[in-house]
This record gives sequence, structure tokens and C-alpha cells, in this order.
Amino acid sequence: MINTFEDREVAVEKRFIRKEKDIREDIAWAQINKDVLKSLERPRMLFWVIFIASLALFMVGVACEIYQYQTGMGVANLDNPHVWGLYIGTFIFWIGMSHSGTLLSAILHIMHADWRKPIYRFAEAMTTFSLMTAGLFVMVHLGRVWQFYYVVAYPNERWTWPNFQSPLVWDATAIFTYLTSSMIFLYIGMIPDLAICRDNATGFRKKFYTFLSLGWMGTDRQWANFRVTYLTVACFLIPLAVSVHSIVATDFAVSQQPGWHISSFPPYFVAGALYSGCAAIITLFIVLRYVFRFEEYMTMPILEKTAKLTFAIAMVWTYLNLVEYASTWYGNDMYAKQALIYRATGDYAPYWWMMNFLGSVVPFSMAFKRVRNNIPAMLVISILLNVGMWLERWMIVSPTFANGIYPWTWDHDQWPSMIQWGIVAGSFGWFNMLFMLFCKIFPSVSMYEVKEMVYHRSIHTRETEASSINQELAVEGAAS
Amino acid sequence: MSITNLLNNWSFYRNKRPYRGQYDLNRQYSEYKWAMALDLDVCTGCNACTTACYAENNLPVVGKKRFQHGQVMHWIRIERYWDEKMGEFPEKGASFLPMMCQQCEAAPCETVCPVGATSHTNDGLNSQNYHRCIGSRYCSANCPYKVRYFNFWNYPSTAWPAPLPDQLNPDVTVRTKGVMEKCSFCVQRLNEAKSRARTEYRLVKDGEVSPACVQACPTSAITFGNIVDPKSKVAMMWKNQQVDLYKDMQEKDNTVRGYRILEDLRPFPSVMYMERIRDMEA
Amino acid sequence: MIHRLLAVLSLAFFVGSAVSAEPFVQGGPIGSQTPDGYNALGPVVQQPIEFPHYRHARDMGINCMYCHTGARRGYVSVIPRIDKCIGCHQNIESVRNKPRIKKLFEYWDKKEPIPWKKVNDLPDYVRFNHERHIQRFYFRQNRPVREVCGYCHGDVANMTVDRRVKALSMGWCISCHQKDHKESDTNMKTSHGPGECWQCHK
Amino acid sequence: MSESGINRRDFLKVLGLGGSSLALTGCGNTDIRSGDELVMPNVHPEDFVVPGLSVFYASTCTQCGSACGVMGRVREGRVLKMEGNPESKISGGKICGLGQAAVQVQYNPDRLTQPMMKVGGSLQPVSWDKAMALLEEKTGPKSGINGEEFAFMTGAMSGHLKVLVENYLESLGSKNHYVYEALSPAVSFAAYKQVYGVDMPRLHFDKAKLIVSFGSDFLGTGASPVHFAAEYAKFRKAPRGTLIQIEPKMTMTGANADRWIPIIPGTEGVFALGVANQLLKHEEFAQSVPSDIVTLVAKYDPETVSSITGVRSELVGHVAALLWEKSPSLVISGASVEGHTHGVQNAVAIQLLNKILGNVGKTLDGQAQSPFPQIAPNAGSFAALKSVNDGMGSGKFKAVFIYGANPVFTAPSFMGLRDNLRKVPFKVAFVNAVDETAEECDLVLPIYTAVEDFGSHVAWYQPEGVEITMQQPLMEKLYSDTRSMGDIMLELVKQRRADEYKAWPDFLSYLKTAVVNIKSAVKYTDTDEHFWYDTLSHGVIHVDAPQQQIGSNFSSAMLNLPATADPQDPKFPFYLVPSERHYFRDGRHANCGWLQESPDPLTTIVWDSWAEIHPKTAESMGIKEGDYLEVSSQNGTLKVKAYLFPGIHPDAISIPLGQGHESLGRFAKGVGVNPFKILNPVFEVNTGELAMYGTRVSVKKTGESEIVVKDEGPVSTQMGRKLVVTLPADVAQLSKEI
Repeated sequence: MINTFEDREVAVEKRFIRKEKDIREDIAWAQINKDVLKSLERPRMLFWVIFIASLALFMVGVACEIYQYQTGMGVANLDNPHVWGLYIGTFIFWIGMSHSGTLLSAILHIMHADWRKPIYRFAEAMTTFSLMTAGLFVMVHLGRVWQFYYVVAYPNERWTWPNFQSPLVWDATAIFTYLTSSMIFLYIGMIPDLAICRDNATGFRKKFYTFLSLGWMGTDRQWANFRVTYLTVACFLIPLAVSVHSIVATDFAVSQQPGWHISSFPPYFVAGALYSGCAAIITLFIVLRYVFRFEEYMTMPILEKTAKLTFAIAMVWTYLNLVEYASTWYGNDMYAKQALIYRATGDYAPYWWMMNFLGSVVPFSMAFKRVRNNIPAMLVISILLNVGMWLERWMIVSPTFANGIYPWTWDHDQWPSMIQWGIVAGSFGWFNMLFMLFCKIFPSVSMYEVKEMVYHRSIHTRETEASSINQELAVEGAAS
Repeated sequence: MSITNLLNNWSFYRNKRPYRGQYDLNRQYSEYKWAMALDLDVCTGCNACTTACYAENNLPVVGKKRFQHGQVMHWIRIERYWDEKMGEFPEKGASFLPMMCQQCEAAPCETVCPVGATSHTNDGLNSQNYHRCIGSRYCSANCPYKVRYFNFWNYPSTAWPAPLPDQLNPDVTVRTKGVMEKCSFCVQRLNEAKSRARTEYRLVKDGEVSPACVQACPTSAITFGNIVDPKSKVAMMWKNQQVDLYKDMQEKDNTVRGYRILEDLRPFPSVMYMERIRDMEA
Repeated sequence: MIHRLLAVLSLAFFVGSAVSAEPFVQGGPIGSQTPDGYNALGPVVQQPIEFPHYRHARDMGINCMYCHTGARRGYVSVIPRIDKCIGCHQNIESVRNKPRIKKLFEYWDKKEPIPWKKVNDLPDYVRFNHERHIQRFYFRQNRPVREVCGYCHGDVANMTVDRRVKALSMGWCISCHQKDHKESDTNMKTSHGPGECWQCHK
Repeated sequence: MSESGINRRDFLKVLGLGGSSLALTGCGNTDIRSGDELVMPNVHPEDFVVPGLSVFYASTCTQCGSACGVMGRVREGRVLKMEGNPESKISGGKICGLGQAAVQVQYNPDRLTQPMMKVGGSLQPVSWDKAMALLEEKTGPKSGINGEEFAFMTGAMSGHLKVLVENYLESLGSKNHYVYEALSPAVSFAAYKQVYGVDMPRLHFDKAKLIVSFGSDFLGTGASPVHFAAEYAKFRKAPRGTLIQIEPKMTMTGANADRWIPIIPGTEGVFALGVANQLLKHEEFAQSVPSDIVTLVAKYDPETVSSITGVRSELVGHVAALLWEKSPSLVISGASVEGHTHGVQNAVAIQLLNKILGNVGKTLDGQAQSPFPQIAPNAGSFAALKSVNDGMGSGKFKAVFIYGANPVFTAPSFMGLRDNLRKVPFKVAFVNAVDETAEECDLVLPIYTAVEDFGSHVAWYQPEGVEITMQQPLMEKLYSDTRSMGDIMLELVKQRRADEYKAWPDFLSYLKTAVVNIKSAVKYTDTDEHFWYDTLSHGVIHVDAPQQQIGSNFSSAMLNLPATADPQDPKFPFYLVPSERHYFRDGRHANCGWLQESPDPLTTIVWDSWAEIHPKTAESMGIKEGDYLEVSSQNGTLKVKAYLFPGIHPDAISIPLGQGHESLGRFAKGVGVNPFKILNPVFEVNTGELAMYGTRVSVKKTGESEIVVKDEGPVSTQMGRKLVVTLPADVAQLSKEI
């Protein structure tokens, strides 16, 4: 029975604490700075383990690439006509990886989903670095990488131009644009935090951050311009993100090969991209949460929200996947149908079924709250999902070559050589290395936005609670 | 203009105007359009054409291991198929199919090359420029016949131990690692013949020039020529077999033997095959 | 068409590089003024015999193709065989004792080929057809031979030892091949050189 | 130009533009340069030699015995490619892959570049003077060697080199010229001789409406494959002839047949008699053969035939019916028929059909009679090898010369030829590359390849008239330390006949004199000089000679075939079919990369040997493709991969010849296995030839397995695609075609 003001305060507090929260509203802003800046200085030991491991892996990839460069593509054990292999598959994988960063930072930003704020920074970084990795694969794949600049449209003495009808040229353009703009987006979003770093840093770090923070003082005018710029770039980025992977899809969709010649490829690829990206975010979320002691900011509710998002996208992907099979089957084109049957029954059958299992069945485990709140489980699941998505890309590329239109040239024995595997592994090393470096050098949690979040949450929730209690009291008053 | 009107125009374009080269959709061949007619009934599968091609076009001998990996470089290959419904023994013999680049009019490889290393020439050939190629291998991925061959290894340094290089044909480049290559209808011979003809104020006469495979073939199963010239043997054979370069479905009576392979994919190949014949009473 | 458009656009963008791509830049590391006023783009080549082109082509007015017999009938414009030189020079007593001629006869007596150095040396994968150019410009359009050869070789008739004075690069070839030329003085029909890879690339 | 071809060589000097840097176009110079490359003018060339333009010289292909006229494309003094010579009636302007490979023989990286002498068990290089001195010492006049102690072993020979060789032997007082060909036509010659009185009749494939070929691979390995291929093309044009192939293992010809009938090896003759039995039922034919044959043939009713040959009985009547319908027809026999103890009888039985059907004189008549017996070809035989082997074994020979043959490789192991050869005190080999035989020799002399040398050839199968094909150098000799076989022979002859031969400084002049003598025979009216250069430039001399008259006498005595298929030996259940690959033959050209990499037409296997086994048999034995099999006869065992091949009789195993070299060069050494080695000592009774197909083998799985390297993919059918379409002959209207 509430009748005094104190009772009312207590009641409000009680209810308020019962609700589980994305983030504690009573963190002091100084505390936020302290926690995040700490990540730039003393991460857990695991950080160094991961970093060294990635570096080693990257070195393996470099060695393989040097060997391949010297000797020729033959060392990858590709053949005629099986001319594309893991390189292209992994290239698509990394492109896809890059999408969810934009999803979180740009799309959710526009939709004012504020739970994204603690985690969008590293997602955006992930975008940038996975795009860099994808770019590397284009180089690795080329037979004469030393001539790659022929793809660029530049005026030259020979009056020659790239072939603007080729999806590969579209690729080069789209990826480069996406890379640059997402880098800009990442940087712009960081400026206020860089200023914080500058204020807390000493020595050469101070110079470094001073240079990067572009004299950010936090004046109202700066904030106003900052908001506008940030929003604009975000809006610019969203169509890019969609276009990039659609174009990668056209690489396959415009060709005649069975299993590629499918008009539903662009949305299919985009969905797959968001899918693998979200899964990757969950993995890195958990890693960072532990390595940099971000338990306060990367909280379970946020993880759960991300998981739900992933689950939704997984369902979209599954649907489009089934659409692809169905259209192939009912389209009843002999070549395509044979290729589909070959995938399900031929040499690549195990990987194909594993792909379908990991991609379409495993995500259902995320339908359960228990699983969503279980960190080890989520770590394993998210990694499994990405394995599935990587397999999907490989299953798009290789079986078509192995069992294409022309029966005489079907594969004799084609299995990726150690060189190919080495370079693929190296790419993961390269990505992790860059990512870990980033988290060490830049604040991987957006401080200023977390502060906003905390502030809004506290004000907002207290107001709602208070008003509801007042209503109750009004009801009671009317009754008496 | 109505929708049907639009669609009609489109289908007209697709039927009558397959994509010809990168520059001009409406180009008609004025002087030359090289084409072949290949009689599968007299092809004995003896591989003379293949060896002739090795000799003429500086094809590397790749060796056993690389052959096993499917990295062989024969620009023209003889395929041997058994009949689908074969009993215990192949009583009707085997079917041999010489397969070389079909020099498609709507070549799937041309549109996808990022650097335009492969493009259509004024003679309707599908040119491959080794020095422009960067080895993205997209053309091979998109070729329905899989007649494009990629240099996976640095053959110039390995495939010709001295003094074998002395045999190499100076008119043909020796391809280095990382470039795509394919049958060229022996363009070096064609260019030489065209030049000779021009000097004499005429066009190349029928039978004046022929690719190495055609010249070697002991049974003369391959006929080569210029189908712009209606009196050339190959043009007459195409006409006689009711095969039209720009039709994808040849509606004709079943007694004529002419057909083009994988026509349904609409690449409009320049090589007409003539069906193998078997005496079913025998 | 789109190619043209983009060509123009990016030329507008990169004027600097476009200019530097112009084959006829003045100066350059090697090369002094040649008699015909061009900048010599190639180095001075030391030949076994300092062959005086000006003497033969300018003073004597000998047609280039009298010695370079391949030019009108093949890809290669042949370096004259030695018996060609001897054929005339054994009858020209006046210069018989000039040092260069002496050298020539030494080679002849030893029946040894003269190790000339190649001056206009295109990449090995390029097939330049002398026949077509000579046939078109010299035999059909009756332009003076020194002009016709000069298109690519410069005014050799004013040189002693030949020297490369033109870029001979792909863009330089194309700059001419893209222009429309009159077929002949009589008819107005124009045409330009072949513009496809396989004409020149082996 | 001056009179002798030696100067021809001078102006063929390799003075191209920059030599081989030009050959490796695209890999050498890749930018615009000045003064880096040399450009050397010819000193005093022919008028028609223009740098940058290729010149074609007519010559003769010596890769196999059919002596096709060819033309070599020469650029800057290097021969680049072989083409057919349109003026040659044999090649008709066409050429096979084996002929193309002549340039690879010429530029072979493993060629022998200088004389070698056995010193302490290994071959050491020596100078020519030393080598010739040794020859002089061992076989010269002072050596006191007599004719009986000397043997000259060559491959099949014809033309004026043969004359020289025989003159040399004569000067030695020796008759021991042993002409050995591992795959010689001796048996068929014998059969034809018996029946028609000629070695080889002229076969008109183009005239026949129906060809029934008993194991004759005339398209691949016949007497004159290129010519036969051309005739086959005519035969397939309207009115389209029908080809029936009856053989144990599908050959290339069988693959092109309208009907292919597998049969137990060696029983083809029985099948033929069975067909004859059916044909003689028609009274038109009844009178065609003597009565004793009729009675003999009567025994062979379809059921008997079927039980012996393993062919379904109705097929006998079927073939007979077709022969009855389609006339004129042509019935021929091939290696798989003749390689048996009763090979000649088989062949005769098959020729009997021609007799019955009255094809003799229609599709089969006499060749032209060569007016020049001394240069007529000697096709060689296995008997020659046997006698020379016995001679060597008994230690009769003090010196043996070997040219154009590789007996150590091709002789079956039971002969022990290698050891016998070692017993000979002085052995000389004239070779292009060191082969198994040369390795055993005391003196190995490097000679010109076919494209460097002069010569004249006469094929033993002549399409029309007699064609003497001239061989001339297509380029300057590649290695200064090699010599012309002709020059060497001339030198050897001069050891004893110096005064007779002093008119001729070298083989060229000798050949020229000899060829010019032919002038009258071809009614050439111009001067000798012109005739000589005409001959060289055309590459062939056509002599229209009278046709040989062919009789046809058959008697039942010629036809005593074994009553049943020879009994199955339980230890060796399989028939071994040592098949002849059309680009390998007896394996002398195995060291050409092009040939190694040119897929076998039927299996598409490269760079290897394999054992063809019928899928049914394989299944019953649990054999899969790529399994290593041990194929063993009484005389040895081969370890070879299995290839499941439907075109073979279930009781037969086929291993191709020509591979399994222990020497000869990098491309051939250690590739595959050599079936010659496991052949049994079974001989053809009439001729004493080795019965190549008479060997029985057993097959055992070793358990090891390896991928078979072939061009064919995992599937061997078209998978529903419209790649090769087959049209029934009655639907097709070839007559309307162009």
C-alpha cells in the first residue's frame, strides 16, 4: 500500500531493478572512459596469444603466395576447366563478412536501435578489414597479378580500356568504393572517442591521437556538424553494401554455367552475407568481451538481441536457398539439374549436406533463450554458422566446374592443394591480426555513444516507471 | 510504343543480331568470316590434327603428371564417346569428336573478360591477346565447350629442352605462365594469306589457306573457308546442310546432317558438325 | 561508344598523364637532334660497318627497296644480303679503297655474314607487316618512297648509321591507325588501319 | 646456284633474324629496343630465300614404311613443320601425326651428337677419325674378315642406300644382309603369294560397297595409312559403303566400323570359312571354287563356327547375307589374323571370300611392277632376326652392323638376344639416338636424321604406278659431328672398291648419278641437271609401270585350319593381344613428346602402357580401372595398369606395343612396359615368323592401384547432350550433299 512519497520512491526503485537491462544506467561516465581506455593498455593474456597465432598463420599464407607467384598457378592444383577454386569461394566469404558491420552501424543507426551502440564500432572495423582481405584474394587469384592494373580504367599510351561489360570490372569498382567509404564511416564515428584518447594519452600516443582527432573540442557546432556528416555517410553506405554483394553475385549469375545461371543469386548472396556477418559479430563479441574485460558493456541482453537478429537472417537465407534449389529443379534445365544432383550425390556431397545442415538447421538452436544466454554455446554456434557459410561459397564455385555443361572435361581428380589451403588459412590470420591491432590501438567500444545510451536509458526508464506508478495511485485514489 | 512492340524488337534483336564483338552490334561481315564444316562420319579419330596443332602453334608438352591434373594444352582434342545404349560390346564402334574453339559469334568468353583480352575480330574470329590477359580465367569458366587452356606453369622454361626451341614457329608467341590460350584457326596463316591476297588486289581464294589441322587431316574431314563468299566450299556445305550462322534452332528435315554443338545455349558457333552415320542393318 | 566517352572523360581528368603519354615528347634521356629535326628516341648504335645511308639514298637517290627487298613482299624488310652489296661495289673502283668498303670485302672474302645490330627492334610478340604499308602508300598511292618509309623510320636518307627516331610504341601505331585516311587521290572513300589485336599481336 | 647440293646446305645456313631468340617469341625481347639483337643477312642465298617468308622443300617421310611424300616448312634455315606433298600419290598432300613428329626426331634433346666407342664397358665419345680407323681395322681389307663372319642388320630398306649396303656386303663377299622388322608384313606377303602370286595386291577401298576387315587396322597401322585414310573417306561418301570389322580387340578401324564383332583370336579363318559355307549355298557362287574346297567348306556350318569362334551363330549368316547384297565388296585380313601358328591359312581362308565373291580384279588387283628391282623395297621379316640371332649365338659372326633396327628392344626375351649380341666381338650401330641396341655396341656412329639427309625410297604398297619418293635435306645438319649414312656406306665400300667408286666423292653425287639414270624410264627429255632439280623440287618420280598380273589359286591344302580353337591352358587362361599403336608401331619413335602426349584414340591414355580388359571379365575378377595387374606368360611378367575397355573379347588382354624403353631418351625411358618381352616362342608354320598373337597369359591383381592418366573424363558417354549425333545410313541422303 503506497501512501507516502518515500514508499513511492522505493517502489519505483524496486520495479526498476527487476527489469533486466542492456546496460547499467548508473555507470559513471568517467568509469566508461576508464574501462574502454584500459582496453588500449592492458588486455588479457589471450590477446597476445591470438595475435601471435594470427601473425604465424598470416606468414604461412605469405610463404604460399610467394611460392605460387614464382611457380605459377599450377601449384594450387587447379586445372582446365576447373580454373576457379577456394580463392574465389573465400573471396565471396570475406565480402559477405563485411556486410553486417554496415547493417549494425548504418541501418540500425538510422532505425534508432540504440542497443547497437556498444558493439557497432568493432563490427564496422570488421567490415573494413574483411574487405581488405577480400581484395587480397582477387590478387592471389590472378594468373598474372603483376598486370592487375589493367583492370583499372586509366588513360594510357596504348589507348586501351578495361571491358566495362565484365562483372569483374564492376566488382573491382564496387569493392573499392565500399572499402573507402566504410573506412571513412569508421573513422568519422571514432573522432569524439579519439579526442578522449588524446586527452588521456601521453607521449607519442598523444601526438598520434591529436593528429587523428582533428582538433575535436566537443563544441555544440562540432557536435551538430558531426551528427549530420555521420548520418549522411551512413545513408550513403547502405545502398553500397547491398550493391557490392549483388555485383559479386552477378559474377556467377551472368555466366552460363549450371548452378550459377540463377536470377535469385543477388538477394541470395546479400542474405548470406548478412548471415555470416552477424555470426562473425557474435564470435568477436564474445572474444572481445573476454579479452578486453567489456562485460559491463557487451552485456547478455545485447548478445541475445544479436542472436535473434542472426536467427531472423538465417531464416531468410534458408528460404532463398530453398528457392534456388526449387527454381533449378522446376526450371528443368538439364545441365542445371544435373549439377544440382551432382552436388547432392557427387564427390562434394558431404560438404554440400554439411553446408545445408550448418546453414539451415543449426540456427534453430538460437530459438531457445537458454542457448542465447549461454556464452560458450553461442561461441561454438556462431563459428559453426560461419563454417557453413564458407562451405556454401565453396559449394557454389567448385561443383559447377567439376560437373559442368561439357561431360568430356568433367574432373578427373581435383582437390585444392596445400598451397590453396595455406593461402586461405593465411587470410584468416591476416584478418585477425589487423582486427586485434585495431582493438589495441583504437577504442573498440564507442564511448560517447555508450554515454548517450546510459543517459537516455536512465531518464527514459525512470520517467516511464514513475508515470505508471502515478497512474496506479490515481486509480487507487479514485477508488477510495 | 506498346509492350508487345518492345518485346518483339527485343526478340528480333536476340534472334537476328547476336552480340558480335565488343564494338558494333550491327556489323555485317564484308570480306571474311572464317568458318568450318566437320564431317564426323569420315573422322577416324587418328589425332593427326592434334599433333599438327602442336607443331604449328608451339603447344607445350606438359608431361604425365600435369596431364593427370588436367593441365594439358591441346587446342584441338579428339573426344571418344561410347553410345549411350551400348550392350556388352560397342557394336557400332565409337564416336569421335574433334573439339576446338568454336569461334562463337555470341562468344560467352568475350563479354566477361575484365581487360578485353579476348574480343571479336573483323573476320569473325574470337581473338585471344596473350599480352593483355591477366589470368582471371573468367573466360574459361564461362566457355560451354571448355576449349580454353590456361598456362598453369612456366612452360617456356621447361617444356622445350634444347634444341627443341629451334622448332618453334616464329609466327606464334610462346605463352608464358598465367595467360589463357586457345585455338586461333591458325590466324598467323590467315593473316599471311590475306596480306598476299591484298597485294594482288583480290580476296583470299577458297582453299588457298587452311589451318594446320585441316591441312593435315588424312580423310579431309574438316573443311575450312570464308562463308561470306557464297561459292566457297564451306559456305555451300552450310547452305546444303541448312545451317544458318545466326539461327540457334535449325528447323530442317532429319535427313540433313548439319548441326552445331550446344546450339541451345545460343553462342552461335562458327563450326558446323555433320552427324556420324552408321549402317543400322550391318 | 562508351569507351570513347570514358576516354574523353578521363583524359580530361588526367591531362598531365595524358600529355606524358604523347609519344613525340621533346628531349628525353638519350638522343640528340638528328638531321631530320626529330629527337632521336633510340641510342646511337655502333654497327660493324658505318653504313652511309645518306650516300646511297640521298646522293645516289637509290630506292630504299632496292636493298631492303623484303619490305614489299613480306613482314620483314630484309637487311640486304652481302652479295647484293658486292654486286654493285665490285664494279665501283673509285671507292674500292675506302675503309668501309674494304671491311665489306673482308666479310665477303671470308663468306661471313655481317653482324649488323638491330635498330628498329619491335617486341618479339608484335608482327609488323611492311608489305601492307608499302603496298598501300607506295604502290597504290604513289607517294615518294622516302616519305612512306619515313612514316616509321624518319628521314633515314639524311643519316649515316640508321637511328630510331619514332616511338614505335603501340599507342604511336594506333594514333595513326585510328585516323581515317583517303583510300586514294581519285576516290573519296576513307578507311583506317585495322584496329584488332590479332593484326599485330602474334 | 652451283651444281651440288652441298651448296644447298650452305644457303640453308641458320642465319635467321636473331636465331633462336626469334623462335622463343614473347619470351625474349618484350620492349622496343635498339642495338640489342643481331640481325645477320645471308651471305649468298638462293633468290627465293627471303627472311620472314617460309620456303617449302619436298622430301620423304621415313617415320614408317609407307614413304609418304612430304614438304618441310623452312624458315630462316630451320625446318619447322611437316606437311603432305600434294604431288605424292601416297600421301596426297596429307600427313599423319607420326610424320609430323619427324621434326621432333630432328630436334630431339637426346640425339647422339658424336661417335661413341665402348671403353671399359661404357660408351665414350671419340673422334670420327678414330671411329673410322677402328672400322677399317676390324672390317677393312686388312682385317681378314670373310663374308660369312660379317652380318649387316637393317630395318626395312629401299632405294639407293639399300643398293649401297648390298654392294658393300658384296664387296665383302657376304650374303648376310638381314632385314628385320618387328612388325613385318611377311605373313600376309606369304599368303598373298600363295593365292595371287604377288606379295601385295592393290586394294581399292574406294570402289567397295562393303568392306569386311578381319583385324586389319588399315586406318591406323596398315601398309599405307594416309593413303588408305583418303580412300576410306571416298568409300564413306555416297553411295556410302559399309565397314564390318571382326577382331579380338577394337582397333581404330574397328572404332569406325558399322558393325564390330569380337572374336576369339586366331579363329578368324574359321569364321571366314563359315561365311564361305553360307555364300556357296547361292548357286551363282557354287562354281567359283574347286570342289575339294566346297567339300572342305561344307564342314563349317554356323553352329560349328560359332562354337569355335565364340561368335553368335546367326552373325555368320548375317555377314554372308550382307556380302551377298552389297557388291562389289572387299575382304581383307590384318595382323591379328596373321599372328598365329596357322596365320597364312587364316589369311588364305579370308582371301577365299574375295575369290568366291568375284572381287579379284574388281576391288583387288595387282600393283604396278617396279622396273627397278635393285631399289625395290625389302619389307623385312622376323626370320631374319632369328637367323642373325642364331649366328651370333653360335659365335659365327665376328662383326655385326646394325642400322634402322632395335633388336634388343623388340626381340622377345626367350631369344636371349642381348647375351648373343654381347658374344659378337665387334658390333657397330648407326643411330640418331642411343637405344637399347646401341648401348650394347662397341661403336656407335651418329648419322643424319631423315630431314638432314639425301635419299630415295620406294614404298612396298604403291597406290598407282611406281612412285620413287626423293628425300633431300630440309636444313643444314644440326650437329657438325654427325654424318650421312650414305657417305659412311660409300666410304666403307671404297675400302675394297676404291677404283669403281672413285667417281663419287659423296653419297649425294652417287645418288644423283643413279637417279639421273631413271630419266629414260620416265621419258624425260630435258638435261640431266634439270631432271635432277625437277625431281628434288617435286619430291617424287612417277613411273607408270605395267600392272602385275594376279592369278588366284586356292586348294583345300592351303586351308587346313585347326578343327577347334586351340585348347585353353588353365594356367594361362587369357589370349594376349599385343596391339600396335598407330603412332608408336614398334616403339622406335617413342622419344617424341608429341607422340607420348597424343592420346591413344580409343582409351585416350597418354604417357603410359595399360592392359585393356573387358568390364565383364574385370568385374568377375574384381578389377577396377587403375589396378595394377601382373600379366605373365611362360616367358615373363609385366606389371601394368588395368583399363576397363568394352571393345575387347572377354577372354583377351591387350597391351599396346612401343613403350617400356630402358634407353632412347628422356621422353621414352621408363615409360610403360614392353610386351615384346613376354611373347612365347610360337611361330607361324609356313613362314617361321613369330606368331605375335599366339601367346597365352595369366592375369593377377597385385592390390596396388594408381590413377590412369587419360584425356577422357569420369564419364565416357555424352550424358544426354547432343554432341555426336548418329544418323541411320538409310535416312541419310549423302548423294544430295556437296
